[in-house]
Amino acid sequence: MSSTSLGKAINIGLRAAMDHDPKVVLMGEDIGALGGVFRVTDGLQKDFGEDRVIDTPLAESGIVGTAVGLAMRGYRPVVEMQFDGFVFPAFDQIVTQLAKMGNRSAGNVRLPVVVRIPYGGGIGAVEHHSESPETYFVHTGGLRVVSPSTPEDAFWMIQQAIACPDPVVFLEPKRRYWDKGEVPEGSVLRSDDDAPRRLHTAHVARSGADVTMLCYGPMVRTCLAAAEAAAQDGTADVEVVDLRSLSPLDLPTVMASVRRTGRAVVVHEAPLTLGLGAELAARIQESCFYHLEAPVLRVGGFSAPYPAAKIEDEYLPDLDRVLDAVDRVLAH
Amino acid sequence: MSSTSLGKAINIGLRAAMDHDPKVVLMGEDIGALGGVFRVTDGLQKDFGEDRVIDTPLAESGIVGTAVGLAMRGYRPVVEMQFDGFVFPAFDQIVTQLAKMGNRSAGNVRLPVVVRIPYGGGIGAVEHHSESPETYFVHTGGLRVVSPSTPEDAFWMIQQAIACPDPVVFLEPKRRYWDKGEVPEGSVLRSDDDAPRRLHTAHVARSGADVTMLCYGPMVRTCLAAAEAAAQDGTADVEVVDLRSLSPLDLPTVMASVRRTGRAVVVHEAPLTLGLGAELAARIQESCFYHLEAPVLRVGGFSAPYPAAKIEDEYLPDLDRVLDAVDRVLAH
Amino acid sequence: MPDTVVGPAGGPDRADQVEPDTRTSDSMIQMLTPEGERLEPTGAAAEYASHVADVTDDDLRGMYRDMVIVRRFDAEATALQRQGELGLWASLLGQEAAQVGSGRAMRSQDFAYPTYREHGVAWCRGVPPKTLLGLYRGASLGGWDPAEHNFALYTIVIGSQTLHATGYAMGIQRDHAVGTGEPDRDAAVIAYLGDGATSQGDVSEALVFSAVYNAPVVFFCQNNQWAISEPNTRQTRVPLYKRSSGFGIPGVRVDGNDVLATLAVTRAALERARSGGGPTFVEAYTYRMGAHTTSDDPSRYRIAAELEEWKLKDPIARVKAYLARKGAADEAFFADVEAQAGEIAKELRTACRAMVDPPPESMFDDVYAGPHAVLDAEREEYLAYRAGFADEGTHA
Amino acid sequence: MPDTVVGPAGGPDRADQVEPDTRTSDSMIQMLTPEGERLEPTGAAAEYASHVADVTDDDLRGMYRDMVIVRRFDAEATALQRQGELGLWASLLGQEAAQVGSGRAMRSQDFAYPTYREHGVAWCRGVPPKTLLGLYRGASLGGWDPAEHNFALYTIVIGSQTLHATGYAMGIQRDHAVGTGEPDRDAAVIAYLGDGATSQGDVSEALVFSAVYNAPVVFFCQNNQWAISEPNTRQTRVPLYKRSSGFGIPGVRVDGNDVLATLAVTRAALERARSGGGPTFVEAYTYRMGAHTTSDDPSRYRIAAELEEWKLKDPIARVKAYLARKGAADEAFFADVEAQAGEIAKELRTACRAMVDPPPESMFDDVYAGPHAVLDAEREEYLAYRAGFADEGTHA
Ligand SMILES: Cc1ncc(C[n+]2csc(CCOP(=O)(O)OP(=O)(O)O)c2C)c(N)n1
Ligand SMILES: Cc1ncc(C[n+]2csc(CCOP(=O)(O)OP(=O)(O)O)c2C)c(N)n1
Ligand SMILES: [Mg+2]
Ligand SMILES: [Mg+2]
Repeated sequence: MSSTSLGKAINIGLRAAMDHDPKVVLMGEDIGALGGVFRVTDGLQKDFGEDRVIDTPLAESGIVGTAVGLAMRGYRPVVEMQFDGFVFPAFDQIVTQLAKMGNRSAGNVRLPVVVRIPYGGGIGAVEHHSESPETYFVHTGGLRVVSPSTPEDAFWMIQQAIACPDPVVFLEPKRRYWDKGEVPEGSVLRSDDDAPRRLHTAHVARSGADVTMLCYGPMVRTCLAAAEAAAQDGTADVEVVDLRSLSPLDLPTVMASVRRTGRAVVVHEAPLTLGLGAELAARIQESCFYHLEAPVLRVGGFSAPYPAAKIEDEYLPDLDRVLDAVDRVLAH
Repeated sequence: MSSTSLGKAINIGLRAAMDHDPKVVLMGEDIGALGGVFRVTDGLQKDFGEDRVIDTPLAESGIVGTAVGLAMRGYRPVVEMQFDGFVFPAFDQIVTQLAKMGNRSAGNVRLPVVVRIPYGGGIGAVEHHSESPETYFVHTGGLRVVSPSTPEDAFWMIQQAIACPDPVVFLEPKRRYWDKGEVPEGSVLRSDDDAPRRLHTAHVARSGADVTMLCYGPMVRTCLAAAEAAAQDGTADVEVVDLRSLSPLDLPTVMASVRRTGRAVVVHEAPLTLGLGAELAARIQESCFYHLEAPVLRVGGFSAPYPAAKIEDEYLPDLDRVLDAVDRVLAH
Repeated sequence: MPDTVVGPAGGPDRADQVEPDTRTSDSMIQMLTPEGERLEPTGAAAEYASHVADVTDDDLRGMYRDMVIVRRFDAEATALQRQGELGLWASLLGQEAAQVGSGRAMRSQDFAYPTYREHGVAWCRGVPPKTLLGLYRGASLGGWDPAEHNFALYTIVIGSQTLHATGYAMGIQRDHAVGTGEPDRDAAVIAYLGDGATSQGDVSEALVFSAVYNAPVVFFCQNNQWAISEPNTRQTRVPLYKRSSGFGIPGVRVDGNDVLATLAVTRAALERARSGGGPTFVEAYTYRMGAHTTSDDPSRYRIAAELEEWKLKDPIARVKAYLARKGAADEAFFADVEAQAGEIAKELRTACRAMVDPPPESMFDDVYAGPHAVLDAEREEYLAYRAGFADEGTHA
Repeated sequence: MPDTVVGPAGGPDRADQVEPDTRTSDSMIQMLTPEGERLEPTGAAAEYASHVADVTDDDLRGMYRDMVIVRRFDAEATALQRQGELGLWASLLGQEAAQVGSGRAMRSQDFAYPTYREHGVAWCRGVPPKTLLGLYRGASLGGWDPAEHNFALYTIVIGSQTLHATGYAMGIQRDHAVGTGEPDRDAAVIAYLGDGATSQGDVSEALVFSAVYNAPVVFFCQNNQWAISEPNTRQTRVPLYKRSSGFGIPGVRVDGNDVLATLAVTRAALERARSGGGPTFVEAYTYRMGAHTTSDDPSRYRIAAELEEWKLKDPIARVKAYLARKGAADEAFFADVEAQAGEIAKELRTACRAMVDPPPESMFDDVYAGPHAVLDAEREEYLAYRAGFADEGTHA
């Protein structure tokens, strides 16, 4: 164990996966000598060579499309989209090809492709560098979608995603790349039992009795801080559920919590309209209709393009907006 | 007035818009001599020439991208995606360029582009020809999204969409192209007052007291039939709301209905997970918490790729599945 | 750093960089005239002649047989669509030589990525014709195991398969199955595409990737003159075989109605790929003699005279004429081929009619390799709902 | 049927179709050597010389002035980023001649579509430098009115603007503002792109559309040798100016560090476009002398010697040497230019520091031109929420 940043944890996880399975190849723009703009692939080309850490032409559809072909030849490509806003040129390949192949081939073709996307805002970037595109992928059958919130999860989950026989969209909370945590460096995922948690399980990051707060990726830290603040205030005892997996959702964990607390708030950076909060609210009100003391509330980005960096803090859910929702859900 | 098919109603609406405004140009694959694979643009190239009805190269990103440029030069392009499944190569241009331009240019650049998409299943087609991609667009701030369900609405709404200064995704319920109805041929939309309804209003297609059924596009006919069946059965008096506009949603109409009935069912062909039903359920449980007698139920396609035609009837919500939901929502 | 098997070395580009061979032949390669005369190979064709020097009369009879069979079962499929047995059919009529010539150029270890029209290539890859019907009948979204035939599923989203082909070829490189000189080891990929497809961004990106990595892939573009209703002029203003040279990939135009020339040119391109020479773009100049699909009505956009003109260049007639003139086949042979083709068509008809619909719950199958709690729950609910019907009878 | 102003006539394609002129010059066009000697125009350069025959010493001094100014304010912006005043800056260092040469080639009615690095072009279009800072400061997503300067907003999604440019050019055709011969009426579009951008599908599609419609657009590719950390070899294995010929578009490589040659080549291409000659692809061969952006660390991927080599080809130094040698400018002139540049940089610094943040609720502005009930409600809720703070003070 050592204290490691989330970005580095993914780097170590990638290295472990590459050591473990020679079929794992990385693809992306600037992932070689530069190590990626966030240095997540730092040092890997040097150690594994240009055939396994592939600096690609500047064409995202090309990256995902060739990854499909490599996977058909038996490889396990892990592709990097440089930023969330640049996954859209690859959208067709992801939605019409990658997602559908297992089903349409009756299972004859499996595409173990991981699409890594640094996502979300809060880093003061120019436009197209702060998007939260998870809805587009969660709505698409055939994809799995996960997002770690801690270095330890990042380390294990990237390996689990790579080991998964299905395509996985791996959403990396970029503003948390520099968050530190303990990572069992030297460990390798040989079977799913090696990881502390299954890939598609949610994790109760903080137990609480009054309100269930559902979040993932970058918002987990925000929600934990809000929960602490609410506790200090004496406002409420908030349970924070780190969803970790967005497709599939770990609904048993979610519902068990809401049935206990009777109140739920969903928090994400993505625009409110048809953000994950919509699906969760719809499911909770259906599954927990008689347990709910209040409507499920949603805190999210607004249904507008991501704004200029100087005002992004007003767009993004922060401690205050989360606590405001806690107040409102308790007021019912 | 004359009895006209929905497809033809759009054709007449396009013609009226082109007569009215010389800046309206049509673009798409095979929309010229062929008149489009559904003949929606039939005869228009012959009458308006190749400069206004443009057969494009086979490249959807190119179609939308050049439409953006044409709009910047003062044109009002109406582009056709040949089928729902082929909008994805254009997704980047739609999401990162078309949707964002108004906001990022501080209103200096307006892009009155209409993206026409024949959508939905039920016509026995091969894969990629039966998709319901509305979630992808409704989740994207900066776009407007509408879908007519009748020839009359189709006739007016296409003209309203063209007159709109913002980009509009115009979803045409392809299995209903052959449905007949009265269309005021010869009418032209000169101002929004000419149309019987504003573009972004929902329409109560059938009044009822017991359950509110929310639907749009191809499902409206199915829901109306279900409502009739329920009435004949004596099961329930179902109110059918044809949403017409998906972004923005006409929430006042929705909530007014649900407050009266206390029960809501949302029906769409798109996959359940993060389909429009999710957003509507989330909003209804929040706005009508104390009016709801039962959870909002959703009936939709499954969260899997659209299946082979021989079994699509099992994938698509039909009369029985809608009625089953009515039974269940009443059972609470 | 480990050895790199792929592409040119990294490092700064220079104006004086060494350029790969990107010659384009200026004329169309032809070996059999429409009248069935074997041409003396001259000019550019000569360099390809060696690739078919080993072709015997028996081989030619085989190609003839293949072309007749695929035309026959293709016609049968069209008829089945008319009878309501298929939802749709995309006929290859007129493109038999392009498909059989290129299909026969492959070795067993090569891999093909088709569009939706490569029934002739499928035939060469050993995919039983009936297997092709599932997709068009609406009984399947695929129908065969790509790995069994080294023949990918049909691809409907125009151009996307060219990237898959390029990626597969990059895998071949990483498997060190290129340029070893071992005939059963070195492999290549052939990506089929249409003239319309050349406009799609994906196709250009496939040219970029394959050139940069020098991937063993052949882009085989059947220019059948039409993309549904749009003639070539809506996609390009120069001949399509020229498209690739600016990407650093040689392009060649072959008479796609000449099975021998197509075989030669494709063999040369595949051999170049297998031996480490990199990608090639082949434009097979041919004609879609039928409608785009059974849903299409070409009378709306093209004149009948055009078809009549192309009938004079029929890909099968010229081989028949050649074989007959040369005395390499007699009436008995031609009758036998017709009989076999008829037999195959009959089998196809029977197999099509016997095809059972997939069980509805199969729509949940294989979406994921393992459990997916949300979809699995939908499946359970669906099954329970269906079971309810069985118990109670239908509503309304 | 109305007259068609656009593109070649429809109808079936033929192998014998008439091909447009797609000549590519085999050498790089240069008029001023790195040492500042004016070359006697020979070969391909000669055909471009007429396009700068009217260039006076005064014009050259003007171009020199522009280049010094843009380099100076660009450096200032980099400094402002270091001081925390900007979130990011993409420096044009080294590309001044490519930008000023091409920017000055435009007529006022022409329209430019930049990437995110065209500060020199912006300068030529009259966009005040401070206006460029909004995006990089994070105070804006745009910053200027494109119609005011005929200069589109910066585009960050690589390649997408090339399609917008093509569409705009299609609009010009429909406005009958091409090929009329009226100098103030005929217009053209110039689309800027980088070497890396050439790999994007959108760029190839822009080549397809512009060729098919013969649209009046010039693709101006600044090959600055690098796409962030990737050298040209990751995008192509042949020189980039060759890319377009297979689309039916002539390509030309110009010394992008030679402002005169760039002016000449771009003028020729724009004039060709305006007069109805269709699109041209220009590769301006240059070098990104700085980091990709202020976030980048080039030492990780390129050697310092490369920069030293390119310093010898500096685009400003050669004009200075030429002017001085020719006696067309004296020390007073050079000092004056420096002073003016310093002044502009100072103004920029002041303006940057004075820039106020946009009001947070502006994030809801102009998303739609009219009402949008759902977003409008979010705005109301947001304002009410904010007002709550003003009343009660913040939580926690
Ligand atoms: C991305 C995409 N856009 C549109 C279509 C609809 N479509 C199907 S076939 C076709 C024409 C294809 O022409 P070409 O590439 O020449 O192939 P051909 O059908 O002539 O064999 C079109 C536009 C599609 N399948 N995919
Ligand atoms: C679609 C897309 N993918 C990735 C990026 C990230 N990115 C920004 S600049 C750049 C390199 C661009 O290189 P080039 O086109 O040569 O232009 P230059 O920066 O050298 O001027 C990349 C990959 C992007 N902006 N857009
Ligand atoms: Mg074709
Ligand atoms: Mg560059």
